[in-house]
Amino acid sequence: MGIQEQYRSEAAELLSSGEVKLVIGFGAGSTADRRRPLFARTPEESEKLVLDQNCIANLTTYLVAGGLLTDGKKVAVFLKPDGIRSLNILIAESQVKAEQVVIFGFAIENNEVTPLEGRSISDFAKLGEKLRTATPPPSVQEEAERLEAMGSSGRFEYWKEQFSKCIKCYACRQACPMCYCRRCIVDVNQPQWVSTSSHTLGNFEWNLVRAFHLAGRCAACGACDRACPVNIPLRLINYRMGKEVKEAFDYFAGESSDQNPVLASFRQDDPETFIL
Amino acid sequence: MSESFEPKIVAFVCTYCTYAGADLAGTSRLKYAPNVRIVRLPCTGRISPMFILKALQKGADSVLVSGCHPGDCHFAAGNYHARRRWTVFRALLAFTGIPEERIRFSWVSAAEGAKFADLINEITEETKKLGPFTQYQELQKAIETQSSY
Amino acid sequence: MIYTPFPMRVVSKREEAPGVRTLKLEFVRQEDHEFFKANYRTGMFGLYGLFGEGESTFCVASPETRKDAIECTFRQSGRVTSMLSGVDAGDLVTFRGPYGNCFPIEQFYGKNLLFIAGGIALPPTRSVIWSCLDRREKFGRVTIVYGARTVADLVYKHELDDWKKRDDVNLVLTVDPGGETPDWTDHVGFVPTVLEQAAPSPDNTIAVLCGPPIMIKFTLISLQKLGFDQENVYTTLENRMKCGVGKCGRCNVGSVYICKEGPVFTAAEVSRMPEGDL
Amino acid sequence: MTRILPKNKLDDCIAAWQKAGFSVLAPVQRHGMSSFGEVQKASEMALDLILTERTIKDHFFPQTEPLIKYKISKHDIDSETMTPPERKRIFFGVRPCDASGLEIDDPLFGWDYKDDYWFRRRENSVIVSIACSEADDFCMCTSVKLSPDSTRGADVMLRPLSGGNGWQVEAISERGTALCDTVSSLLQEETAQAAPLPRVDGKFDVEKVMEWLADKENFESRFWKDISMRCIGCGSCTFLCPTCHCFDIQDEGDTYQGIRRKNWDSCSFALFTMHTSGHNPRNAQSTRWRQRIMHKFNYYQGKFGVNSCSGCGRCTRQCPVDMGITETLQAITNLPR
Repeated sequence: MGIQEQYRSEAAELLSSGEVKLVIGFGAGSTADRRRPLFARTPEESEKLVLDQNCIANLTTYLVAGGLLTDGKKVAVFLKPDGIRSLNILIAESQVKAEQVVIFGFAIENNEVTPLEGRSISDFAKLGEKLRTATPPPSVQEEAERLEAMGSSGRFEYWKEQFSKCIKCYACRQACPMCYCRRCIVDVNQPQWVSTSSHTLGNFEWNLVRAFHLAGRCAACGACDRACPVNIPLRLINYRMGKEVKEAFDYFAGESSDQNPVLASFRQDDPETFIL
Repeated sequence: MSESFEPKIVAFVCTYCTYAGADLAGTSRLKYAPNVRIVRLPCTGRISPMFILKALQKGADSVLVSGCHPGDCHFAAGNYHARRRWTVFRALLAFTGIPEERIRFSWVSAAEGAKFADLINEITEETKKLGPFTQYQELQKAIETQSSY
Repeated sequence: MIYTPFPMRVVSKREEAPGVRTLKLEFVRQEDHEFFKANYRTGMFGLYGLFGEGESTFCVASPETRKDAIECTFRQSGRVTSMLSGVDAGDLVTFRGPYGNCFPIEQFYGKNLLFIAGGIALPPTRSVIWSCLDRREKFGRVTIVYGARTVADLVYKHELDDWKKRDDVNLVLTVDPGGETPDWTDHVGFVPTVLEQAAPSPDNTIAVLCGPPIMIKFTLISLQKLGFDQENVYTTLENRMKCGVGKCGRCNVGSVYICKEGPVFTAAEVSRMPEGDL
Repeated sequence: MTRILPKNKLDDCIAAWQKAGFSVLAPVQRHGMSSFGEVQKASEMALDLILTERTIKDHFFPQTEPLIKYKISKHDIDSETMTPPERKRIFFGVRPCDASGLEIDDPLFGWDYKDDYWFRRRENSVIVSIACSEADDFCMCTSVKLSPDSTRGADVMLRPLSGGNGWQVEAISERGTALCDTVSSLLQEETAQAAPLPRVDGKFDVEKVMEWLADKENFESRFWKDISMRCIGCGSCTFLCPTCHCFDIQDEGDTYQGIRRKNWDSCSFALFTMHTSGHNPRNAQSTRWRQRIMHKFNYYQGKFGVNSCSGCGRCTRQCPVDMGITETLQAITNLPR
């Protein structure tokens, strides 16, 4: 039995036994290579679940949306390693209770889908350690290094061009599982901290604030980057922030579900080379 | 850079240490560059990165953020939290091309009036060398004209 | 140009109730005033604003029979109304309008009038009330039923006193149970209940109803019980607006643009709107 | 015999138009995104794109636009209304769907109160459409009664020649005729076959959809919840739509001065309709999606006699969760009746 069939039948069992109220997985999309989030509420609906190398979205976004878990019931969700990382972060930030989530873990390597062992987040402790030492995608790393080498005015020009494209649709925020604030700082108008206009200056503000709020909280799933309709390379900023917290504080976001969030904790001997 | 450029420096300081330090500099009749505008806040932990961005947008050429030495925070740990935040925020600014030389961080205690005066002089001198921070100011100017569309 | 407001000078500010204020505004420029005089009809609304804060939509509380100034009453709640609360006589604010439709007051001639208002919704009603009282001879009996949560929350208290003294107006005042003061001599109870007790006759009568959605809902039921036809009940709807001129796309209830086809509707028209969009 | 614009004359055309005082905008691929941008040479144009990621709407209704500049003092307001520049522009290589989008929005911006910010730009622009030679899985113009060579909203229609080395030229409007006249010496009279149009399969039955939407019973249908469950409420479908026109008006500045601006807004956002009291008529994402569909295929039709969709398919193409108008209308078409 392939992994897709195995997970389908397990999902059907969980639903028919009432163990979970909902299975969040993937279904067929509008084209042959697109997959879309699918919500299965009955064993029959779980027959429509699809699992293949095109299932790249991070479905943890739905766990924090619209009070889904407020009734205390369980939900099953299909997660790749980056999804498991985000779930770890959400649990560490007390947004999700570990016992409410059943995980159908899978990994995609060289277009092969392989199952990940375990159904509860505690089963994935080893995965966190493994991910910490994994190398980031070379394309991201190389592009970030190219920018670093540019010098500050070159980088400013680069981001000015990129941010000038931003239309403030906030797809990056909406797609991100970590952007669960009930009222985002850009939606606060007394005072209006972040300009609502999508001119380059306002776009700088928004993109810097977004990146800062995700520093040390990003699971590098790439949802924001994929969601961006104007192709701003948000992955580069996220990568750079991840690198910073790792180098400065030896912190890898989403490594485990009992981490202290990096910007909500400190060590007395944190580095401070830049402070006069 | 022409001699006439007088940089604007905005200093976000905590009230318990650095502000008291600045006060001491004043009462000790220490002379320091008049280019700094001090914004007093309860604690460095209260200094949001938004403040820094807004200061740059509104025409600051350099920003100083200063508070109590580690271990001296009036609220026990505000400056430790701030330190982590600055580390990250500094990296973010640097990566997006906002020159990190323009954002300075320091610890100045209530007893360090002389350090405060020296620091301001030093930042003023260095900012003079850097010249005005035009990148953000140009963006600000751009939004005041009707789009070319 | 389309989104450019008129500058207005604040003549006076009056505290109506906790957090509720009335501003009296006069036009700074003669031509703006002429435009307003030529176009304003009771029921229309405007966008009141302050540069630097934005604009906020509320009705023009003064009637079409008194166009020398604009009165507006609002509760301090968001960014704009908070700042508007802070202005003083002599300050400048802005006004954009008048927009929307109006009460067909000529069609009310010769009829009895029943006004029902709840809380802060007296101002839109008040503008109709004065439009009629200023031409009192054209109408039959006039009954006003007005209720608020507490005595303190009643707005336009001085006018309530005036109306009470008039013998050509029947004023029924009420406050919600628990909202009365020891010296309160009027009714205690919710508007629909008090309305049913007062039992005005539906014969040849037009009802004008303004209030919070929940009050409207129950008052409409009471009016139906009393025998009012939905076509003879008028009400106003309010939604968030930005442009006021049917462009920005947010105020519609179903296919109806409140800013252009409203804010005045008959209960019959409202009943045809999708409830899930109100 | 038809009039032909040979591809190798395009540079001369641009030069002639520029000499006549026009700026020429065309599809370009810049900074990792395709959109309409000003060009000096034909080589800068990306005419092979099926469709630019951004629409030409951006150049008529910009994402952020200053309306009024103000200065405040206690007893004085100094305000200045800002108007868009009167710049003559040619949009070259517009796809028929994008061109129709402009015409669809005209009645809205002209309804009673005329929005000069829109019309000033409209009046100074000439739209030169190029019929499509390729379509993708998301194109759906034929489903909304348009086609890969529909002339709606176009001033000049160009149809690619089968050899690929030029276009048949057809002036549609007076403005288009005038534009063709400025380059008449560059056009040739020839007999040349136009390339076949791409096939765009019908994806839904818009008549059936409109009928279903018009039925009041369906407003509260469970359908809306089910179809929009995965919507994450980002505004990308609305912002990339050639006909979506919703906006916000915001003041931006400090205590003493600033600018009142008109910014794009989206019915997908919860804050769009939220009252200050906290009451929100469209409180759930499903009600917001319903508003979008109803607005495009029912309300707009009722007001202006046209559906507010030109079938470009961007909403589906760019959706992070693979939603879009096509899927919803397909589902409505297939509902049991």
